[in-house]
Parts: sequence; C-alpha cells; structure tokens
Amino acid sequence: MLVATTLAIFIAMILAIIRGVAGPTLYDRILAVNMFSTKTVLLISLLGFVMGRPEFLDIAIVYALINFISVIAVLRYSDTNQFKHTPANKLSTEKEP
Amino acid sequence: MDIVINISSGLCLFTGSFLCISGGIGILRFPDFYTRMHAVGVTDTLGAGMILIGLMMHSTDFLVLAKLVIILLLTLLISPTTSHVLAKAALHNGLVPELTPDALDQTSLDLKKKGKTSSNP
Amino acid sequence: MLMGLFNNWIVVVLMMIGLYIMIAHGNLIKKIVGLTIFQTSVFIFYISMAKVDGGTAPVLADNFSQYANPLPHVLILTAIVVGIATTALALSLVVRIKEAYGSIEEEEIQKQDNQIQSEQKIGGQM
Amino acid sequence: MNNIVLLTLLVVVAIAIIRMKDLFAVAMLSGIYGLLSASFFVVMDAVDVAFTEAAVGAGISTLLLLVVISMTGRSENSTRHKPLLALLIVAITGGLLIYGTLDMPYFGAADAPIHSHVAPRYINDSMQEIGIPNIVTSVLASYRAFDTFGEVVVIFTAGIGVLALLSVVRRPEDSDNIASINDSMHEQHLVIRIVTKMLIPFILLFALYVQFHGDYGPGGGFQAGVIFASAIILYVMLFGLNTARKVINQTFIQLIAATGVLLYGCVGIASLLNGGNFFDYNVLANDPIAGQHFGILLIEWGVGCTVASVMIIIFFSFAARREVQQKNENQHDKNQELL
Repeated sequence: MLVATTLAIFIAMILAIIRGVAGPTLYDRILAVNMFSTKTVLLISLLGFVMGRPEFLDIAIVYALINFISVIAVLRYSDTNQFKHTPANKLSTEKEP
Repeated sequence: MDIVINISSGLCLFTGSFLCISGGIGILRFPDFYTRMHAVGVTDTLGAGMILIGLMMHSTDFLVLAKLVIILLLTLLISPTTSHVLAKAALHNGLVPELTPDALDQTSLDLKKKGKTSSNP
Repeated sequence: MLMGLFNNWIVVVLMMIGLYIMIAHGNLIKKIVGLTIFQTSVFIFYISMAKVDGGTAPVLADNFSQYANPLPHVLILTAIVVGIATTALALSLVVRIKEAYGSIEEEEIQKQDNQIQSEQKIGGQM
Repeated sequence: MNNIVLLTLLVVVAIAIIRMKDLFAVAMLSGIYGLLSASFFVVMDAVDVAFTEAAVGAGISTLLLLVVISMTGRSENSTRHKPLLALLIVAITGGLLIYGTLDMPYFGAADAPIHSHVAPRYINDSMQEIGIPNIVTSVLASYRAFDTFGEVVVIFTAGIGVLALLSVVRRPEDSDNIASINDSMHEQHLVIRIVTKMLIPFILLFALYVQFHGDYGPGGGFQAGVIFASAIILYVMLFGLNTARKVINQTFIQLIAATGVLLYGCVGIASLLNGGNFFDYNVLANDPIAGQHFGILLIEWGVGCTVASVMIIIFFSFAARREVQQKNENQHDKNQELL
C-alpha cells in the first residue's frame, strides 16, 4: 500500500511538472510549484516509512515551511509593474466589451 | 486489532492517493487558472491529510507520531492560506477568469429568468 | 550494466545541459541558473557514489549494520551552502552590471564596451 | 526505482529550463528542480544533504533569483550565440565523459573503492571516538573540522563581497517614502499577516531544534542557520525592510557573522593551548568524549551564527538595493508626470 501511494504521488508530481512547464500565466506556474512541494512533503514522509527509517521527518517539516516562504516570496516580488500584464491577460481583457 | 489498523490505514492511503491523482488531473485538464486552483486547493489539503493520517496509523514511535501531527497541522494551516493568497493576488493583478462575457450574460439571463419564473408562478 | 551506470549518465546529461546554457545563452541570470544545474549534477554524482545497496542513512541505530558512506555527504553538505553564497555574489554582480549598462544581455554589454573602447582610441589618436 | 523516476524528472525539468524564455518561469522551474534533487538525496540516504538542499536549493536560491529578476527585468533575449557550435562542444564533452563512466563501479556496489578508504573507520569507530550517533555531524565537525572551517570562512567572505557590491547609503528622510511602497503588501493581506505571525516563532524554534538535535539526527549548524535566516526573511518580506531593521540591527548582524567565525577559530586555538592538535577536542575537557561533545556544540553554534547572519545580510542588501531602485523609478515617473 505504501509503495502504491508513492507511485500515485509520483504521477501527481509529473502532472504538476507538466503544468509548470506549460504555463501559460505565471500564476499557473506558482500553483504548480505549490502543489509540487506539497507532494514532495508527502513523498518524503512516505519514503521514510518505505525505507524503514521514519525518524527523519524533520526534512518534511522543512519542506512545508519552505513551501510557504517561497509562495510569499513569489507574491511579494511579482507585485511590480512588469508582472501586471502578461500576454494571456491581454487576450482575456480584449474579449471584454 | 492489527488487521483493523492495517485496513483502515490502507483505506486512508488509498483515498489520499486517489485525491492526489485527481488533483493532478484537475491541474492539467481544467481550462483556466481559477478552476485549476479550485482542483488543487480542494484535493491537496484533504489528500495530504488522508495520507498523513494513514501514515500515523503505521507509526510505532511517539516522536514520529508527533512529527506527523506537526506536518499535518502545518499543511492544514499553510495550504489554504497559499491558495487564498494566490487567488487574491491573481485577481488583484488583473487576471480575468476565462468565463467569456457571453457566458456571463447567459448565466445572468438564466438567473433573471429563474427569478421571473419564481416570482410569477 | 544499464541500471548500474544510469545515475552516472544522468549526471553527465545534466552537466552538459548546464554547460550548454552557460555557452549558448547570453542572459546573465540564465547563465547563473545553468551554473546551478551544473553544480547540482556534481552533487548528484557524489551522493550516488556514497549509496550502498541495502544500506541506510549514516545515523547509527541498533538494528542496522550497513550504512551509506558519510564522507561525500559531508563534502556536499558544505558545498551546497558555499554554492548559495557564491550564487548570491554572482547575482549581486548581475545587479551592478544592470545598473551600469542598463542590460543583462551579454551581447548588449559587449557592444557598449566596444563603443567605449573605440571612442577612447579616437580620443587617444587625437 | 525511485531514483530512476526522480532523475528522469530532473532531466525533463532541466531541458524545460533551456527552452524557457520567461525568466520568471525559469525561477519557478529551478525551484521545482531544487525540490526534486532534494527528494533524490532522501532516496540516496543522504538525509543531512537533503535537509540542506531543501532549505537552500528550493528556498533561498529561488528567492534570491526572484528578487534579482524583479530588479533586472523578466524576459530573455531570444538570440543565442552559436548554438550549433555550443551543441557540438557539449556533445563531444558529454561523449567523452560517458566513455569515462564505463569504468566506474556500478551504482550501489558495496566493494567500490570509495567505501574502502576512510569510511569504514568513520562508520565503525566514530561512536567510541566521538560519541554521537550522526556520523555526518561527527565527520563534519570533528574529523574534518579544519575543512569545515575553510567553508565557513568562504561563506563569510561571500557575505562581505555582497555587502561591498550592494551596500547603499541610507538617509533618514528616505524611510517614509520607502515605507509607503512597502506597506502595500502588508496592508492588503490580513490572512497572510496573521498566519505568518503564527508561523515565525515556530520556524525560529524549529531552527533551534535543528541546531541542537544535529548530533542525533539530520541537522546541524548549516541547516539551522539557513532556516533561522528564512524566518527573518519572511518577516522582511511581509513587514518591510524598515520595520525589520528596527527589530534586527544590521550592524549587529554583521558583528554576529564575524563572531561566528571567530568562535570557530577560537575553539581550534583553545585546543592548541590545551596541548592538543588544532581542532582536537579531546583535550577540551577531562574526559575525551565530553570534550568532543563540547567542541562540536561550540563549533556548530559558530557555524549556525555565521550562516544565519550571512544569509540575512545577503537578503538585506538585495532588498535595500531594490527599494532604492523602486524609489528612483517612482521619482522618475513623478517627474515625467510633472513635465
């Protein structure tokens, strides 16, 4: 069961990577990174149990914290003018009457 | 007793992995950012929670259990916060939901129709 | 054979991707990312050398007898932190270059440099 | 099997990084790259390395990249110089390297040359000689302490370098102007503010746990320093540089960075004065094991102080530079409006 769950998480990771590569807006990428790091936390905790040494869960805690910090960082530093008008936005605003 | 723990932890892990994969499919297949965010935001928290609870049933050491609880609490705290902030920032920076104006009009028309039909029985 | 050397081959591929970015891309930030990829490939090389089949993490415990080699772990642990320090230094150089030249594209910088040089030459001849 | 999946994903992400024109996407993908390589280190049983890579590769380095990208612009020029020549060079070098790997010992082989030299001594004797279960910490802080001293000095030097390149002269009248820029984030996001306020004490406490638990599990000065610094960085990002400067004086931080290196060196000198070799902790106390414990504790403390404060200094320098740039841009805009 543990191995099957690990496999499932791998699949979810691959899907998240595809979305991160494909884009199209920067928020999609942030979302993909966010999902990817949540999956990494789960993967690390699972691997501990699969490999028989579950006492190294500290690493997973660090991942969870780093996830939060990097999302905040992205939002803090994407708050400038050059990030306001991505091409996709323009397309969608053009549609508006 | 052992078999009960095994079965229930297996069930938790299965639900968790199902939610993870469906979230992954959601992030890939949904049409625009806000719907993708919905898929991920909903499944991520619950899926992570289920998998962590399933692991807790496997753990024998108290310290391991405590660390898993900490991870669970952090996930419950951080995951919804990041989703909220992300959606807010996207809307604030002018990312328009891919609901076309026609669709918007259509839904509002539908609503009006419904209102009319309900008010004039 | 295939599985035995798979890690090494991936290391070579990653290293070459880093090298390609360093050579072919003119953007300085992209170059730094390429440098990071190159660096990480070396880390992966060391760490996969340290792995022993059937071994476990090098933290002593009662019910294990086979451990991974701790020496590469130590070398790479310090190398990672030194790597981030040097990356920060490189990034600060990039910021200064941007302020001085108004661009971080290598070609643009080269062009401006050449211009200044030729102006100096003309000045010297006169 | 795990390692094959992770390595393949690493290659995929690296190729995607080559293809990306948008530097912001490159930064995001390099974050994913860091997370992937850290998971790979966990699979390879290198828990300490994974710990460091998690905090550094995925956290701090992505963050610094983002700050710099927000200062230097987001799009990359599409021209490349001589891509075919580069591809040729890369292909030849790669081919030679792959030819070289054919003589390498197979992955995971227990009789590989690397496992026969000093590693058996570390694994078998470190418990008697040093007395702590985490072999990585005992090698890092005791057997190879001189090496680690060099690394700490390198980090300290890098901090000085960043400070020299990016330091800005602050004038008090600027602070109001800058504060108004900063407040945008902190006023908009009530939810983040409250969650962060809850998390920061936890992160600081966790950093201390990592610092002192390094003898018994993954952790130690390097990791704890980075985690401690990331808590402070979180504070700076949310509440602005000026508020943070009131909490943490930058001169004080610089002093701490120097003190960490000094503490490390002093432990070595102290062992010399007590009649041992440089960094020979056996002579620090009556009992060799107690001496080792004491020495490792002090050294890790020095490493933690230096790493944390250098990371904070680096981030402060970048953030201050960015504020000055933003202020200039704002003034430029205002001037243009007046014209």
